Amino acid sequence: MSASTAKPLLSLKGISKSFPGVKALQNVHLDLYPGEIHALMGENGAGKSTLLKVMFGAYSADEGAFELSGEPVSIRGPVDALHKGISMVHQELSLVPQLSAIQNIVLGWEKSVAGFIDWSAARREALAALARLDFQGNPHVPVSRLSVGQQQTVELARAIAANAKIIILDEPTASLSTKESEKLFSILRELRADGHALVYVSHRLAEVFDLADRATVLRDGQYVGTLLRGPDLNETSLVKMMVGRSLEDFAIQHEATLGAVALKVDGLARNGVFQNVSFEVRRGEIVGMAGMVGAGRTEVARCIAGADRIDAGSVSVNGKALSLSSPSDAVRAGIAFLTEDRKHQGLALRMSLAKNATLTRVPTRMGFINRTKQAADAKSALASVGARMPTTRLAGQLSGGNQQKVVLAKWLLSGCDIFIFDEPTRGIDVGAKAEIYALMRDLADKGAAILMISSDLPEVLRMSDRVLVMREGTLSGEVARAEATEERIIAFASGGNTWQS
Amino acid sequence: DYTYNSDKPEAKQIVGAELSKTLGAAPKKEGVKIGVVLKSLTNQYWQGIARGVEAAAKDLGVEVTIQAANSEADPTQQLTIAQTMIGRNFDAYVLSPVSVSNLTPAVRELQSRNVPIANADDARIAATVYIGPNHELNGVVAADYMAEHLPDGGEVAQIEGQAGSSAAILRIKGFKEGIAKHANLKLVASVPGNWDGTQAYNATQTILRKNPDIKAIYANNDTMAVGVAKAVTDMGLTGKIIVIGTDGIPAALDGIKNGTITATVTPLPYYQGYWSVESLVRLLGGQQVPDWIVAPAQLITKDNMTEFFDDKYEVKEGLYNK
Amino acid sequence: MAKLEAANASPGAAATEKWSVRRLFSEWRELGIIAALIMTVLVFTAIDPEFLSSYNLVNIVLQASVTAILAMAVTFVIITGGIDLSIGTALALSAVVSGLLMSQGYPLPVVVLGTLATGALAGLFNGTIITLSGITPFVVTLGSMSIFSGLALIVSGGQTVYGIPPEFSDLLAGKIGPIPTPIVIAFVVLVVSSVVMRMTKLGEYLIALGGAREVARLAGIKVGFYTAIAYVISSSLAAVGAMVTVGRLGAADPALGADLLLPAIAAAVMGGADLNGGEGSMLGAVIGALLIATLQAGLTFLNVQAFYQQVAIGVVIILALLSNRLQKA
Amino acid sequence: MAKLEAANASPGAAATEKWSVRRLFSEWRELGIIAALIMTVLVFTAIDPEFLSSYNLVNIVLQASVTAILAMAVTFVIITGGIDLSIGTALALSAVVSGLLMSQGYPLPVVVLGTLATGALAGLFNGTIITLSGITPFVVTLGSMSIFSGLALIVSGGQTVYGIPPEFSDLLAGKIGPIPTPIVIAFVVLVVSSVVMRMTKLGEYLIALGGAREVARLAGIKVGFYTAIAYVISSSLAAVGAMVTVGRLGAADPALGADLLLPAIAAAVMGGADLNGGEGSMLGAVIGALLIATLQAGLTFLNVQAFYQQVAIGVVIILALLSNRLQKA
Ligand SMILES: Nc1ncnc2c1ncn2[C@@H]1O[C@H](COP(=O)(O)OP(=O)(O)OP(=O)(O)O)[C@@H](O)[C@H]1O
Ligand SMILES: Nc1ncnc2c1ncn2[C@@H]1O[C@H](COP(=O)(O)OP(=O)(O)OP(=O)(O)O)[C@@H](O)[C@H]1O
Ligand SMILES: [Mg+2]
Ligand SMILES: [Mg+2]
Repeated sequence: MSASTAKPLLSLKGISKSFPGVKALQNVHLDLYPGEIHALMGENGAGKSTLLKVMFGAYSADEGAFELSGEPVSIRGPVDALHKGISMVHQELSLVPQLSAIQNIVLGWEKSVAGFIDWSAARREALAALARLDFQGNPHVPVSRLSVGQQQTVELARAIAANAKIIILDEPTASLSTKESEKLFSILRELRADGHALVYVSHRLAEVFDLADRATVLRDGQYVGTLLRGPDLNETSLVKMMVGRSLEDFAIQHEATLGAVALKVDGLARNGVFQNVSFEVRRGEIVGMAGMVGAGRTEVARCIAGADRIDAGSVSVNGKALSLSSPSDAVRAGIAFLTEDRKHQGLALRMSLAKNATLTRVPTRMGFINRTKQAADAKSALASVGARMPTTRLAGQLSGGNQQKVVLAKWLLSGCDIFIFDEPTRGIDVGAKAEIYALMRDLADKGAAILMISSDLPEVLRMSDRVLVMREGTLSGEVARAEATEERIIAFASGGNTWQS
Repeated sequence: DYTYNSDKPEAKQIVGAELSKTLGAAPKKEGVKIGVVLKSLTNQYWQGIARGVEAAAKDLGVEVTIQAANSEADPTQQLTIAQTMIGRNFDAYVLSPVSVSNLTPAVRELQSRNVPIANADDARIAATVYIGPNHELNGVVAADYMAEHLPDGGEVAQIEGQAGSSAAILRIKGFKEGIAKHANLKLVASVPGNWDGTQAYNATQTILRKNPDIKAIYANNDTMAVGVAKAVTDMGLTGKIIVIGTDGIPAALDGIKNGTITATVTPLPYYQGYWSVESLVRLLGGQQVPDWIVAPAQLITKDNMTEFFDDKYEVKEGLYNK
Repeated sequence: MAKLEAANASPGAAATEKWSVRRLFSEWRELGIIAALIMTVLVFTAIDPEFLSSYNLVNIVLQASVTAILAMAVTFVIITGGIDLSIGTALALSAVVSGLLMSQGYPLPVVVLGTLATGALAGLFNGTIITLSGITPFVVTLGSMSIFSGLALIVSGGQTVYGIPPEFSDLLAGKIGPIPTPIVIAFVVLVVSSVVMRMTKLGEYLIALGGAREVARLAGIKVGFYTAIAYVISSSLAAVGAMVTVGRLGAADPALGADLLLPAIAAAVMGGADLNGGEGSMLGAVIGALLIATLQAGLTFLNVQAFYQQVAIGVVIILALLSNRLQKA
Repeated sequence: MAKLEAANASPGAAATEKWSVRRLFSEWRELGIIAALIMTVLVFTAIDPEFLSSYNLVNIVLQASVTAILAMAVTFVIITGGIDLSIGTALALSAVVSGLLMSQGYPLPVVVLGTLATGALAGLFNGTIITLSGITPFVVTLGSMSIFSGLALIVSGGQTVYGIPPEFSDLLAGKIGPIPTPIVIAFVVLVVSSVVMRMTKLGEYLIALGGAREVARLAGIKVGFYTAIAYVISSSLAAVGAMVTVGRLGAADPALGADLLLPAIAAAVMGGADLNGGEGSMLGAVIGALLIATLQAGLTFLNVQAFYQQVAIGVVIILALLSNRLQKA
């Protein structure tokens, strides 16, 4: 199946696409061969999603041509794309929350007689696709009741069920952990074996080396180059092409200087989600929390941050037990919670950076907001996280990486010194990742206590001084930095062995 | 100088028909402009007044401009309209306020400008002259008619107009007092209909279930009477129950003609409109006009309908040979 | 048991499970409102047993029929995440048109078509502006509410249209067998609407674009088109309500209907329609309408003053929604 | 130029630039509606120059004053992503209370406090239920709309309250210098509201929780508390409107205000309030109110009949929002 010999299934020639103020794509080429997994790489805002949406007909290109197995074609919209055998798994979860898995899978191409949906056919096709991905959840309840991981599976099922030759996946693993990712990869390999052509976007380099036959890199909407699987498809070259410079990889040979216990969680429980979770975080250390999606990590974090009701157990800061009735209690106690969902829980997208950054601490003079100080505070905070853009920009206009930096700036200004990061680098490119890692480490060295929830194992290993592992709502293990390896963590996460520290 | 005492209890009354007899012919006043602000034109009753206004304008050679609010539930808009009309500087104004108070600023303005105001029908305000029925009388007349036609008494009911509206308040009061006069009549239900046909229809069905012996129903206006009549008909009680409305709108007169409605009490809006303009012209002509020109509450039945209305249910002109 | 089911209720979701009559109408989301209805009836009966006399119940259902139709109408729109403030005056407009057609002695088919066409056009007006301009439905229909009411008055010259030939009244307000026609009509609307929502692409797409507009768009659904359809359906149902009303009153008052808007919306929401879109129950809307009618009838039955009726109705609307909440949680 | 600025206007954005009076009131979001207003005035004047008479203009502003106050009231709520359908009847309730207090000869401070307290309580009722129950504001205020109107009728016994001592009328409806008091009051409300929205934490938080509720909550803002505050403010402003009205009319009519709800909402939205929350302009709301008053006055002035006025007003509401849209894009 050496891709180069076959002739391209789909080729994009000289694609350009602009949005008001942004040239998202300029003269981009892409050839897609049957039976290959083609990685599309690039920094946040490089234009990956835009290119994919053009392929899928969700956006129409300003310039450029399509050839489908040699034939020049035009893709007039998503339905047209589906009919031409192109399906897509979008970057943002794109399911209708109120509809069941089955309904979501067939949405838009239901078989119907005189407008009446043929439900038995729908069930057949959808359940087949779900079975193939051995989906565990209930296919009849609204997908809003499924876990993030399950929702992701439903999306993939939707792409497969349409039995398209070309399947586009935009960061499918962003909200998956290693275990689910592995499952996904094996499915993708099967599809490749069946001669499907897959386009695959991810910010996790490891996956790309693991999976991709070829990798095409975009930078600032322009085609940089394509690397074939082999020696020259390696981290340094890829990063160089993406970022335009080489990043000093910091394998942090760093010894945390541990201070007093800042955060102590004791027998914490939330009915139906997690039970009896106990751990402490000391000043100066970064405690990683690994686990599969749905293990309950976010819920633990939300309870500590006062966002959800606690059913049992206690949270104490600097030895003092907190009574958490709302997030404001946690914030007052110095707990900062950087959520996994930046767009809906991290930033007010229609407000300026200044207002976002100072939201927890609006500077006032005699009861009135001191706009000058507000702008100044925001500016310095943004500078300290290496984000240099005008404080009057709207948060919604930033790329994923910069948005995360603004969230961080907000919490730096809040005066909190206990930080909970949930998926701190989800959907963030290598360049921005490096900066955020440095910031986290710097915070810890300045005496902050950090709990880092992450589904990205390399990240966990790289950053953590200590790793907690959750499984099905319980703390299944704790691994010290020294003996932390992927294998051990996965073992705890998936129930290979259990051991309480 | 004009007085503004028409709403005082001691207001001097005169029956509309008497105007010409007592004051002689109305003076011709060329080029007189009169502004007319009515409650609304969404009801034949108000359109009747408008017709009277226009007829008088034609007869007396004056110019009238008629405006009205969207509905009887738009007091604020009516004020805007009145204020704007004042901006047009008419020589005199006919006002039919939605409520007793919603036009106060406009009335004050006119008083300060010493412009004569005719207050037609319904809500009474401090005007130069009030042309309208005694609303309580509407209720009383209805009650008396029931007493007359129910010699051996019985249960009666009332469907009330919009809570708080002055016409409703007065008609309800009048009817209750009227019934009270007759020992053998018993008011067993007096329920809200909000001037609305459908609500009156529903209310009627409900109270007739509760009190099957009801012999007569008085609706505060004809729109509701039409609903009452329909309910009575649907329950197969046509003719067995006396249905009386108020206003004399075509829909009701049609009902009277085909027997679904027994009677309606009307002050003949056409003449209220007519007399409003006439009295303003007389005032502008320097005549003294009594404070209250009473529009007689006529009880219209199948028998006397043709005396008052033509076959298109328009009030006949020149009834009170002016 | 029911509680458990209720916990995973959802508009369309269950459609994919094996088919059942219950599922066609309900997914238990309506339990709260049904409870509220039963409670209300019990209270009134406790105060005056007469209230439960068989006729009175029929009577109440009869009174609820038009509100129920409007409630279902607005439910179609609410499911798409919109709102239609103009159904009330759309009803008035259609009523006047139908009244004129009837009184001028046109045959039934013409009357029906003419009235429905009027409603459909009104809806098309809303739908087109909303989809083309992208202005919030709330405001567009706020504007058209005023426009339609103006048109109704202009068309009728502000006069109540009377002289409806009795055959129409008999047909539209008479009885089919033992059951009053308006009830039959409302029931037919309920069945058809439920079928549309549960078993057709249209229904599926309305839920989809109400629940996640962008997702629906990416799934290749013509969101603009289907949004417009929802408003056309809603106004057309208002036209159906118009014919029933005209039939019942034997006259068409241009001021009709305006006062039905808020009860209809209240009924729809009490019945489980989610103003954020994606959820709504036709059966619930009907029961909501029944609840309001029961209240009005009951309070009138007990000769309660208008003032207190208003307070009572307001309180019950809020309580009904609370019971929905509690049942969901 | 303005066009350019308009393009990158946004609630937050401008406020962090250097401070200026313009910025206190406006971020150009109001350009569309201002244009609409000017156009309207020009059209009317072109048809009849008389329209521009000072009496007429004062009269229009005077008429707009109460609607403007209500429009600002509801803007506070809309900014939080809610809606308040009860301001109209909250005005009626406060009006009746204030009327009774005045007529029973209480001193001004008592009257003012009593009236504001009534409004505040009404708002607290809405705010508490909405935050505690999590029911959509639309429905809660739909219920309380009916409740307040019932209470107003009960408190007043359904009768208009008379015997307002003239000193109150003179005070509330008289003139301050050359300017009618209601206009002055509306202007003061405008300045204070704008200051609150632009220069205080409260305003900042209202925008935040309207634009991104969960974000605000996780940032430690007491969203429940601030939501409730918004409804308290809104009803309290309704109470201010009530006092102005009572003063002007020299009587308190329990049916007052209900007819002001829709114009007020229309004004707020035409003025740039986003029903999804996070955006709203006090100046815009006021101009919206002026536009509506101008229309009513102008159409009356040109002797257009009520029926056609309704159509015209509906059309203009939609056009005004279109011009907003175009200006944003
Ligand atoms: N709908 C849109 N309107 C305006 N600009 C857009 C839109 N979608 C994307 N852009 C801009 O186009 C550029 C490319 O965006 P795109 O989402 O394709 O980047 P990406 O490579 O997918 O980034 P990420 O890795 O964060 O997903 C960015 O500058 C983005 O701001
Ligand atoms: N969007 C969601 N809707 C409904 N339930 C969810 C959702 N996300 C998670 N859950 C459920 O909540 C529980 C914990 O999920 P949570 O997101 O906390 O897992 P996690 O360990 O944080 O994984 P991740 O943070 O990687 O998504 C699981 O039972 C999961 O099924
Ligand atoms: Mg992307
Ligand atoms: Mg999580």
